Amino acid sequence: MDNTRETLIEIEGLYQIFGPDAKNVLPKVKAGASKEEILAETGHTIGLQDINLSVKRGEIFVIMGLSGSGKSTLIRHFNRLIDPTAGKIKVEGDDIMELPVKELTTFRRHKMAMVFQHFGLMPHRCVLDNVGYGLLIKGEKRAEWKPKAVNWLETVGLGGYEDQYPSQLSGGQQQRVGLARALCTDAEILLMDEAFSALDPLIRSEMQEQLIDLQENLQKTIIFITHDLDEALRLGDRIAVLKDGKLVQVGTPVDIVLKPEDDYVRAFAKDVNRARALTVQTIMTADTSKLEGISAKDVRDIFPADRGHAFVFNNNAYQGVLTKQQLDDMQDDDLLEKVLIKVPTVRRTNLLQDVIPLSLNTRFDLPVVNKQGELKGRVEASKLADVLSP
Amino acid sequence: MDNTRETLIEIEGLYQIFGPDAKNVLPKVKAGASKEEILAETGHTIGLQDINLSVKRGEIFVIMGLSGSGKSTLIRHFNRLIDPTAGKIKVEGDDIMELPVKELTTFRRHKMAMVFQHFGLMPHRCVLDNVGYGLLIKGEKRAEWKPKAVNWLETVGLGGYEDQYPSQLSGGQQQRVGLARALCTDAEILLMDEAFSALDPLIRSEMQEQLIDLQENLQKTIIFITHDLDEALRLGDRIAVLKDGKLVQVGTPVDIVLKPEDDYVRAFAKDVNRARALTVQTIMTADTSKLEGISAKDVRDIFPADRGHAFVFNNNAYQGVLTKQQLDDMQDDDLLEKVLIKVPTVRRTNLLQDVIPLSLNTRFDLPVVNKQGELKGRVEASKLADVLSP
Amino acid sequence: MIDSSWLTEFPDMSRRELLAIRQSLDSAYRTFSRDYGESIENFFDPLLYFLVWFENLLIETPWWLVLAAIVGLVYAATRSWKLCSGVLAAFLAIGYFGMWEDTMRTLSIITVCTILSICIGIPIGILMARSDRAKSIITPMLDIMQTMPAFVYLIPVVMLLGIGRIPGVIAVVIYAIPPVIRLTNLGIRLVNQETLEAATAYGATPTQRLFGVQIPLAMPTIMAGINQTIMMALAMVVVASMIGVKGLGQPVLKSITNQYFTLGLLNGLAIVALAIIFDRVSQSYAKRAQKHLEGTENG
Amino acid sequence: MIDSSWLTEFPDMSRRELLAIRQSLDSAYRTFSRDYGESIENFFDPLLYFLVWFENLLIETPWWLVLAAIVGLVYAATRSWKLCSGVLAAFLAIGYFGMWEDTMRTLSIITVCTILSICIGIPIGILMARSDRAKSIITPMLDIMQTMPAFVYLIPVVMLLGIGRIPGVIAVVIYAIPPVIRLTNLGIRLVNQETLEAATAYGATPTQRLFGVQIPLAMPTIMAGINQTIMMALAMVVVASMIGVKGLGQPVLKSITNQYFTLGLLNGLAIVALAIIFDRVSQSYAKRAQKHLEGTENG
Amino acid sequence: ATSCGKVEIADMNWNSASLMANIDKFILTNGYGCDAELIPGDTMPTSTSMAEKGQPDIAPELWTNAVEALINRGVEDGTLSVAGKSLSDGGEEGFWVPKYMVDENPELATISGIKKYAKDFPSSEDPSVSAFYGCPAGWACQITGGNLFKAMNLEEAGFELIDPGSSAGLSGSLSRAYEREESWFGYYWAPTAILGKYDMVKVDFESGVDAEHYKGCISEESCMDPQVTMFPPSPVYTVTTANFKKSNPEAYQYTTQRSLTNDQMNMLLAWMEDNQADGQYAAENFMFTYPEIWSKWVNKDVKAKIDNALDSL
Ligand SMILES: Nc1ncnc2c1ncn2[C@@H]1O[C@H](COP(=O)(O)OP(=O)(O)OP(=O)(O)O)[C@@H](O)[C@H]1O
Ligand SMILES: Nc1ncnc2c1ncn2[C@@H]1O[C@H](COP(=O)(O)OP(=O)(O)OP(=O)(O)O)[C@@H](O)[C@H]1O
Ligand SMILES: [Mg+2]
Ligand SMILES: [Mg+2]
Repeated sequence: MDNTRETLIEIEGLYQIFGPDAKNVLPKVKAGASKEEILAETGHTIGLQDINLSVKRGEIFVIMGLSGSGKSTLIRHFNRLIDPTAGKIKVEGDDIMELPVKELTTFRRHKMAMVFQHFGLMPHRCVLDNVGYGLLIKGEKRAEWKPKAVNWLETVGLGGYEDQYPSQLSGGQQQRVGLARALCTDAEILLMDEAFSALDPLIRSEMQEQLIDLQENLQKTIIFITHDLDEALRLGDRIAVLKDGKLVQVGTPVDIVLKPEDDYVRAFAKDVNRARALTVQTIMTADTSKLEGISAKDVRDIFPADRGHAFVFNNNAYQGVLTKQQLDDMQDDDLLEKVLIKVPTVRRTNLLQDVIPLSLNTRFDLPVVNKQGELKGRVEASKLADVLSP
Repeated sequence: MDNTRETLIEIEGLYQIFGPDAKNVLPKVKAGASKEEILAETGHTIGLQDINLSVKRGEIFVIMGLSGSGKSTLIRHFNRLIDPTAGKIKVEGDDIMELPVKELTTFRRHKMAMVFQHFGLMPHRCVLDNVGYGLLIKGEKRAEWKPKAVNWLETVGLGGYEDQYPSQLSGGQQQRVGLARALCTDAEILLMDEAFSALDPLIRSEMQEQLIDLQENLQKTIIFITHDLDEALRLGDRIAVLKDGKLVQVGTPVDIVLKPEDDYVRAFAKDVNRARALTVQTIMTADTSKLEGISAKDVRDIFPADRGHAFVFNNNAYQGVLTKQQLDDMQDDDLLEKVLIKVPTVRRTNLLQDVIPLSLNTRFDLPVVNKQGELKGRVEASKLADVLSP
Repeated sequence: MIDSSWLTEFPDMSRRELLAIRQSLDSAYRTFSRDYGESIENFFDPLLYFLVWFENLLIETPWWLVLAAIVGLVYAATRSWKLCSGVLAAFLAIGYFGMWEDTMRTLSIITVCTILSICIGIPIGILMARSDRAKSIITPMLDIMQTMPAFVYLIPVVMLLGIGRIPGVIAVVIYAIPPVIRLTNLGIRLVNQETLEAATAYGATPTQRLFGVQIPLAMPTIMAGINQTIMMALAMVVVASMIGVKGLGQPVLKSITNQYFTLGLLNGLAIVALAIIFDRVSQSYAKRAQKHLEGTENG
Repeated sequence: MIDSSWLTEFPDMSRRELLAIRQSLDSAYRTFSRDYGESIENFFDPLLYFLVWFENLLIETPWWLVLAAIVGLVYAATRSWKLCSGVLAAFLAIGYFGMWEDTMRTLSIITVCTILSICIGIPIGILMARSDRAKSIITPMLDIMQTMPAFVYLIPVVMLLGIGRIPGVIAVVIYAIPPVIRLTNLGIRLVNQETLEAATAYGATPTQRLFGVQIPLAMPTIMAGINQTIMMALAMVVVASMIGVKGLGQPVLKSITNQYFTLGLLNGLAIVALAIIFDRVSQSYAKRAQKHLEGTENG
Repeated sequence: ATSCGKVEIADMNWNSASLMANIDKFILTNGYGCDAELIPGDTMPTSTSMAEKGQPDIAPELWTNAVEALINRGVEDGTLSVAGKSLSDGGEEGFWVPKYMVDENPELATISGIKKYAKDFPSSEDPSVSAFYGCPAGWACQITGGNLFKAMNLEEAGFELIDPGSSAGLSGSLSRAYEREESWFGYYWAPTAILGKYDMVKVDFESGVDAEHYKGCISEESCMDPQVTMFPPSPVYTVTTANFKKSNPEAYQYTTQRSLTNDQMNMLLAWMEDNQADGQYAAENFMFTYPEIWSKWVNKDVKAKIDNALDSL
């Protein structure tokens, strides 16, 4: 991730306590009482406690956590659908708690669009009008937004359903209408609360691509709640993990998987399909020592002493693997290409899942090269085995 | 799967068409008009067409399919929440379309419990009363069912929330209340419509285990809709795949992954984490030729001619791998145990994901043994690589 | 006039025909009422005895005992001291302005009418919500009950039953019952289908669905119906007093004919006070039974 | 009597005090009406002129033209030929029984009253739904409007404005407006919070929320309020005629005092017919605007 | 007299009737040992109920013109009995104008003057016509008043017959005009609180009374050729059920005797008005103040009993 991006949303010391007398329960929470204690003692539920985080412009920020850990509550603070019990929420430096009603409305119209966990569709509007709702609210004419809405409906796979009402749709179809509504507004920031949870794998991965496209091409900032670790790892530039309303860890997908901060996050990341989550980058051994030459004598002196095999390059192009034994068996003038073993190269960005079959098919390390074909390192089967062992 | 199980639910020629004039649209659908055509022409939506399937007692039957393909519609026929446009639904041989109201009620009370996609909780009852609803309906006293309901609430991780109302819960918590309600009834058949979709991975896998326990210990029949292929493969004894209201394939998880009947199912199964979905059984090479002996001479004659290595057993216990070369280098009296390479064994039921690291760590095939330690076959790295290549 | 008069004047029935119809209908009814009045009257006797007994009870019991009983009941129903003190103040004022006895009479008859209306109205509303056929039959009847001027049916009722409490109760109930019926029907019809489906799936019988899901969820709307029924019942107090029901209606009528505005106002206010007390007590009783509505939005 | 009489008799105000209060209030009102009657009357003049003009229009236009216009309007509002033919039949019957002119008079005043009630009532209901403070102030006023016997305020109104259409309209509106206010309030308060939140999240202003979400979703309940308002308005026809409003109420009054049941019944039925027509037309117009309710359960 | 038992007395909602009812209640209770109860009710329902159901027993002040057919049928059928006149010289009906108008323009005291100055009585809803406030809808006087309106050609004179709908509407319009010293011309009757309170002048029809024509034509709805005539006194009777007459001859005897003159009644009404008294208070006051009037209605024994009761009050 690009660390130089500017901060877009900043949250400081955010508390949310549900109940009639939240203000008075706050000190107890600050004093460190647990969620169960507070619930049993006062009947109040802690939604969030002491949340500090910042979201950068253009990133996909994923929020994860147990059911009931406060994800929806947190995301609903970003556009101030609920007011915090305590704390600050700044968007582009402005404290949105202090926006007057009018500006808050403008802010919601232009800056943010939201996909709701329970969809939040309007039962009295047909699908098309639901999708165009955000634009309608801004005062655009139906004729203006209609093509756009139809277009988004088709993108989410609901072409032809324009005139149906939400109650006539299946759960996943309703969710997609909610998705299309959010995408149709052109807002800079997308708040997505389990936006893909009711989708089947095919449509879901299409939608994920769509989202990545949007982020890459239009620099949208996306805050995404999901329970699907694979999805989180696939989409997220950074991932935040919540537990009982507290922020436990914020980090890159790799950090979460490989450097969990506590047992909770470890348990959480345990089940992840690492082969799909991790790239070669994370396990490769940096090593640029290659053999350059055509015949045995060219390389005999530079063959690394501590290795059984090495990668042979010629004119900066990878040729294959040469074992120590082969070299030992060769005459000085024997051409290397006769004996070289064709072990395929991999790239640093390759997912492990693509690399595993390659590694299984050979006894040798896999060479890691960059775009230009320069050797950057190698993938050792044992390291791969390590990272894949649960 | 145990093929001798008796059939519990049987569905024959089921059609469901949504719209005011379903009966008249039916012939068109039977004539083969597509879902889009029907929608555009008549405004009717095809929910299901020509479904024939049977669910056996005690199995977990998973239904998958694109969003809007008719899964929820299908499951709601099992307890006759909607009446089909055409077709028969038999449970234990009785056509439930012909049950009188009273018997239908009894049937619903005792035979089936349902988890709804949109939870279907009662907003006016506290969580505890929601969980106990199924029992309350049967006429049980509150005092009788309360301990049970509390127990199930704790099982789904909601101890302490007894007195809250559904509107005070998060989405996943609501779903768990719905789950507890279904489990609390002791019904023989569980209908679960995306019952885990809003759950985080930790609770979700707990719930999956719970479900498998229930099925194994209490022989419950479970019909489960999910979008999560891994979940389907983990839970399902059989999986049915729907497309546009049609049944495309019904089969075991392995069939679906490895023998998809058409491109649709293939696309569907493409993204599956095969390493987690498949077991050693599916890829092992059956081969019981082992070397039995202590010293080199014991095995020199029986070493398979076409292999580079073989598995050495002693007293029916696996000892390790012996390569052809090692054998060639040894004296007749040399003890095998000195040179044997300790390649670990695997079992037929092991998931591939557990086997991959082992295979990566060795150049040799992995021996597959059964419970008694008898050799059943071996896992070749190349086959593993094959099945893992997308 | 010439024949084309229909262009400007509606070609109506001739006066003679109309008269004939009128006379035969009138005398037919008179014969009917003379023949069957007695037995119909007997049918209502138990209700009459109860009404008389209840009224006497309220009037003859010392006022402070009645007041204590009322406040006690209010507290039992609402658990709200605020409401209790309001009720107490209202009744003290009523007594102070010399309307205690009339108020007790009105209280007794209106209590009966309201309870009757609710007890008959809610089941009918439920029936209406369940069957479209029932709805299409009952709706026009409700329209008639609400808009047919009371006077039109009061005189026949008086011919049948004489003046007094029974025709009064009938008139009040006829007029006051439609809102609770209509709104019960509406409330039940608006209940969320998914919740209802969940109940069905767990094998709830129609009765269990009704009492366990539909009515509780329709409660806010049903309570609006009950509120309107109470209002209508008290609005009929004056009309009832025209056919022999004692109570606050009569001083109102008298004060009007004699232009004693203040007297009318005071008695009118006593009626209003009764209405408000009835309403607030029933509403807050219902609210106590629906705690779930306090929970706010959803996560 | 001895002092402990308060045990059995309510210790009420002495007659003299009461008298003093009554007399001073009465005469205060008299003075007020003398001083301000004129200007208040002038305030209502435009409404009066409109009422007179509208009534004359309906009466003086040839009946078939009026009938055609009514049926046309009904069709425009409901697009239902069934309803149109019902309306036609009802009006033909009304004409045939010689009640055309009275019906036109009642139609004119009730149309105005209903439209006034709805146009004033819905905004007040909205206000009530938005602010708990407003609700707590308005509710008791509605209680008073519904239960204070019409006569109590009618006579002062008559003293202020004379008899005739204006006090009639005031009386009808006062009595008929509460249901639509109450049910608008209830309907809006019952709107699903999630849907509303979605609107907020997309930056809907309070007005957009109101007209885009709250009112459409509250429509079934608001329509129940309108239905009740129509019923109440027509129920007041007879009361209005007691202060000199011409129309179907007068023959009803006449028939009562003369025991012409049939006449009363016919005129009563004409009132009922008007009520049903008003109601069905408004309901079916509203239903046309809420197609979404046709979609049934959820998948 | 202990056998008198339960007696129900109709308590109508105008002052004179209510006063009569309360007087009857007092005397029947204390003088005849009856268990008398007042039953509220309007003229029409009450008389219907008496004729058809024999309940209540006594209507102390019934303006029989209003319900003539009903009473006649009741008497014929043997269910009702006309006991006596409650107002000995009958009710007084007429068309009235406020005194202040006559003071200003004495011509207004006669019908010809009224017609001449019709413009002085503008209708409030349509000032281009003049207003004549008729009798409330449905009352007998609606027919008589209507016929006289026709007979006097008031319509040609520019008057419109306004139906005030109810006595409350009629009196309301009268007080409104009187309080503001505006013009008013309309039907009214006496003795009433209103005419006691407001100084009104009965308009002279300049025709005298033609009782026969009045009965034969003016009071008929089908009167083809109405002629001008002043209202003859309107009969105001005490009506009882036949049952009451049979089972309580003594008490019935009293009801035939009990009667007040218009002057007496006007005086009592004025007192009621001044004190805003209700019927019961006024009746007690009457019993205390005017023993010479009521003692003529009863025999000595009864009078003694009543005096006794008055002493202990
Ligand atoms: N009440 C209804 N009225 C009209 N059409 C309906 C109704 N319910 C469902 N449908 C249609 O039937 C089809 C199947 O819906 P169903 O809810 O069974 O889908 P599903 O497979 O459960 O999808 P999902 O995974 O999104 O929940 C959809 O195309 C939907 O539009
Ligand atoms: N309106 C409310 N009133 C009371 N408690 C609430 C309310 N909304 C949320 N909560 C509580 O706040 C906590 C966090 O809820 P939230 O909806 O944010 O969870 P979540 O992380 O989104 O969970 P899920 O993954 O299940 O959607 C929960 O314990 C819930 O009970
Ligand atoms: Mg959530
Ligand atoms: Mg579904």
